[in-house]
Amino acid sequence: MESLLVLVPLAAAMGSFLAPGRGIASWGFLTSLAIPALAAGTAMDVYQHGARRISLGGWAEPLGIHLHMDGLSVIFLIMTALVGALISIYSAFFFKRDTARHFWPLWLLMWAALNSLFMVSDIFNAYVVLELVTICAAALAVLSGKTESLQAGLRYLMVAMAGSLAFLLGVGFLYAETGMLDMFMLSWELQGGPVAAAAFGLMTTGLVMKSALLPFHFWLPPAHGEAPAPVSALLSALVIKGSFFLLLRLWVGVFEPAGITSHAAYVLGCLGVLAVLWGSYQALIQPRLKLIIAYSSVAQVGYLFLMFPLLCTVPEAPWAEKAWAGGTYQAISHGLAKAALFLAAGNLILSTGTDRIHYMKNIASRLPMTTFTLGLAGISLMGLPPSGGFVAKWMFMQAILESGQWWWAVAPVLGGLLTAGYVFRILGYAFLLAEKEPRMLPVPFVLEKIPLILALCSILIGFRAEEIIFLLQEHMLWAIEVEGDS
Amino acid sequence: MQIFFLALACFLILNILAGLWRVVQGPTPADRMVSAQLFGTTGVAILLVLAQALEAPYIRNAALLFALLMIMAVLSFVRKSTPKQGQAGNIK
Amino acid sequence: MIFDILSILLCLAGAFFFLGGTVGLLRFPDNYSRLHALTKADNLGLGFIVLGLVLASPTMPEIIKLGLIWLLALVGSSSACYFIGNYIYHTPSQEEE
Amino acid sequence: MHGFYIYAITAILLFCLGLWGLAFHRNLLRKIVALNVMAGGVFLFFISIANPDQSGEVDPVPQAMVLTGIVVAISLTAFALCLARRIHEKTGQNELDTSCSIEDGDG
Amino acid sequence: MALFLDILVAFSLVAIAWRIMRAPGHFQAVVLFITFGLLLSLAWARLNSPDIALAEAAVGAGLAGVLLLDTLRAVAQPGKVKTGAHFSWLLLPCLLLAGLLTLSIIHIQPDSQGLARAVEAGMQTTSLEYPVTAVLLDFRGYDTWLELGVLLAAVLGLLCVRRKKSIRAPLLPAPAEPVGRWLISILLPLILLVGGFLLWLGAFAPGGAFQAGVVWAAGGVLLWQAGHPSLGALPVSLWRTGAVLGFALFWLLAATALIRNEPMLTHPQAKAWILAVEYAAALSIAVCLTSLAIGGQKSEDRNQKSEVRDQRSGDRCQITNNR
Repeated sequence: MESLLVLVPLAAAMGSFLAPGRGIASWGFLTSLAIPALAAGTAMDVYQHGARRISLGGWAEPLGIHLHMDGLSVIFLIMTALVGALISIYSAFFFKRDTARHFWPLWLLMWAALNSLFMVSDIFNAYVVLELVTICAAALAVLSGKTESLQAGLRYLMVAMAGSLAFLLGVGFLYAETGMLDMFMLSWELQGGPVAAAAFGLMTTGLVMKSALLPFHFWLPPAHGEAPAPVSALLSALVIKGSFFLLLRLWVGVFEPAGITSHAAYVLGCLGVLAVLWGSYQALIQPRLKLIIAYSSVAQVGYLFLMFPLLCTVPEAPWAEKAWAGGTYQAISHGLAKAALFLAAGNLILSTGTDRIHYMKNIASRLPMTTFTLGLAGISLMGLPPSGGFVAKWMFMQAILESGQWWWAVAPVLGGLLTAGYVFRILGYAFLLAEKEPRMLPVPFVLEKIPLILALCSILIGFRAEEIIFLLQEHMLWAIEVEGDS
Repeated sequence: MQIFFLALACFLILNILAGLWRVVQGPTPADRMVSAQLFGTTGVAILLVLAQALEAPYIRNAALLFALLMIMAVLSFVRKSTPKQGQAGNIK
Repeated sequence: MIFDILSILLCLAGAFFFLGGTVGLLRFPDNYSRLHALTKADNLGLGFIVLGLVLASPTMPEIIKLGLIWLLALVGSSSACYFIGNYIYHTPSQEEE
Repeated sequence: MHGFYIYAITAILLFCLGLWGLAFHRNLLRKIVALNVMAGGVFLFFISIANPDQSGEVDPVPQAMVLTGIVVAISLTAFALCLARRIHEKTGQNELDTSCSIEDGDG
Repeated sequence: MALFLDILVAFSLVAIAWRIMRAPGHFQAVVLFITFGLLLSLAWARLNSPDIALAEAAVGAGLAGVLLLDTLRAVAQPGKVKTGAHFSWLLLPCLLLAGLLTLSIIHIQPDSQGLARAVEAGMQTTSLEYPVTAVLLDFRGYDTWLELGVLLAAVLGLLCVRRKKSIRAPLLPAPAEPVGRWLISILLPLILLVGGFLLWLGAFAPGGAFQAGVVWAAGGVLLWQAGHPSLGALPVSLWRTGAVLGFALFWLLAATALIRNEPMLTHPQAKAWILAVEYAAALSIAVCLTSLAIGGQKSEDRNQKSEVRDQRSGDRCQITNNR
């Protein structure tokens, strides 16, 4: 089942590369039918039987590479399956054949790489998978061929390459210290000390560069703002989550047991708060809808990093579960809402030919469904009940108050206000009456429905919080859990 | 004997280091390319000597590859640098 | 023993030619003479070193491989010399980049 | 034993010099070359830990990792160079603009 | 003496890297980078890693130099050499980082064996004889598979940037004078032969799919440099198949293992399978690297008009339904 999560998109990628004819989108359709089913199957498996691993090639630790599935990876897998499948269907109607020929193989390869990344257990394998994600993401970002997107894509590629190399050097340090590559074994073997600390610093920096946390956020807005809408949605909703997921895995699974995370966690937390404030402020003043959404990603990524000071400073803190749930919820609800927003922005551009928000007047009456989508996704971003974003921030606030580190509350409170600011700015223009009716093309039905479904999902996951949190709680401390199993 | 070969390798590396002066100094790209070609041949020699000194015969294959492929950079260098209006370019 | 000494002597001769090539590269006044110094001395240098190593290395396949490497280096170096010479000859202005 | 430290420290220096070059240069080609120097440093580190006492047996796992890394690095380099050339064709520039355009978005 | 050699190699590497960063001219930097590759392969040779030395020799001497020099020529801007001089202070933090990392290196116990013992144990059961090849194809075959994916993705990205169906680089006219032809006629068969030799060698000694693939790719680039029409005459479908073949065989390996109800990528005992995968991987590496090296060229056979049309069609993604 888990292996198929990688095998199916890879087969489809090869198929779409070898047979780039008229029916190229059917490869995407088939994959988007199969992957959610497979992800759901894997989730049920983990839900019932707990975390599990498979050894690829039949080679046991420490020699072979393993795939590891627990609550965290299953949640990210499901999010990827859902968002990926919906964006695939959108893309099938969005791209014309010239572009589709380039889009499908790259996206399907990237889908396989992302699925593999969410099951990763070997740190060098993580490097290879990250590079696969990076190169696919960079190539997708330049899909439109515009000068700005080329520049943004190359900037992203270089930042990501530097980040990967830092990560790889960190892998070298860990290997030098322990002689192992498997995270599961490292979580027992790794002791503190200068070598481990160096590895920790290098790997964290590399992944933070790829996740676009504040000082390294500069590549994100142009790369995500200039790409075609489905690609922006993929990059914002999924690709950033990949490196964040790996960072979370490493911190909680490997470095926290070794006791070297505590001070760095505060640094990441501070950067996260700054990212929330700076990203939201920038989103408030951007002239283009896609740039607003891209800067909003900078801010929302900031929230994710609040997890680290809450999780990794006090060992076995009682509030850890809530912080854990808050962060994961933030990741998935942001993924869904951000994909919805970018796709809605794509519809807007299809209809009006521009995404400058001054030209967005009167879209509420002309494109009601798209406007509704923007509003729903905005609710989730702001964290209003009953959305998934609300659950995330609620959990975060509880964890923050319980931990007594009240200063982190700045981020959810102020950030929520600023988010409300830019969401209402968008909606405000949408409901303004235009002096003169702008020319608008109709948007096909499917293209309007898909962002709506995504936005609805980002609200609806707020109602299913218990199951998701159960899945997380049961299998949160992955190393310990598996230790019990094997 | 081993020490002699190691010393020989060191001497040849020193040769490369000295030749770097020409790369840095130039003055023309052709000078730099000439130096690179010298380094290539010297590198082949060093690899052969190291293979002998370290008793690692497979290093000779690396020397073989260098001898085989060093010309590619030169071909790339002269390819269209030759001015198009020139009547008798080396590769027309 | 006699092979060892001969091998050392040949390698030293090779090293001398490499030194000569480097000195030529550094000291000769213009492109063409540098090219000349380099490729001639260089290949003789490699040739002597290969000869010296042939005397030191025991097996036949290795000897053939060494000979092949030298031949390839000769081919590569001489044609590189030709191409670069041609390039210098046909490039009117030689300014940097 | 000393050899290990020599090569490991060299590797670190190469990595940091490459990092500096990446930040220092505005020219894209130079940035890509700097990235490759960084990669060389990382690979040297791997091989220096694979072979700590410079003789005897060598750990094959880091060697395999470096081989993988070399192919990954050359792929990424080729792709980055292609992007740089395309940017040059379109703008005549060998550098990246720092500003984000306020032109219309693209679909 | 060995210690002196180590110090010398290390010093040269750092000195050249420094000079690469500081060089005022781009051409100088590229030539220095080629030299850097040479010295790196000396370091690999010194560190008993002939596999890496082979790969570095082929990549550094052949492909990287061609890629960088071609790009440099394509983007040359006479009289416009600008470095971000105002960022030179960044050297300080970088050196600080180097200092910190060096401090932690001192604490590494270099006598730890890593996974060498585990590999030795694994060699008892695997059907491959040479440890590095066994790690690449068997123990950590997943990495190799995905790395073929990275290569493929790079080619796809290149096609995406160039908006091409396949790599059809502008072919140069055949070299007019005898030296070029003579050179190619000598080197090409040798390159094919050496590549095959390395592939064969990989079963039991340093060598294997990577090295062979890179050498063959160098042969392909040489063919192109010589203006030989054979690359352009390659049918698109054949080219695609070649690029994807190694990846596809790995996929089959993974899928058949699932069918046999074993973990993904488990090798069947038949050695022919592994050899088939390795040979296909070498072929795909060759095809992909050749494409990467020559596919970045601007198509010069197209006229200006088609270029403009191409840009326009790329600029706006439209929906099929609208039409």
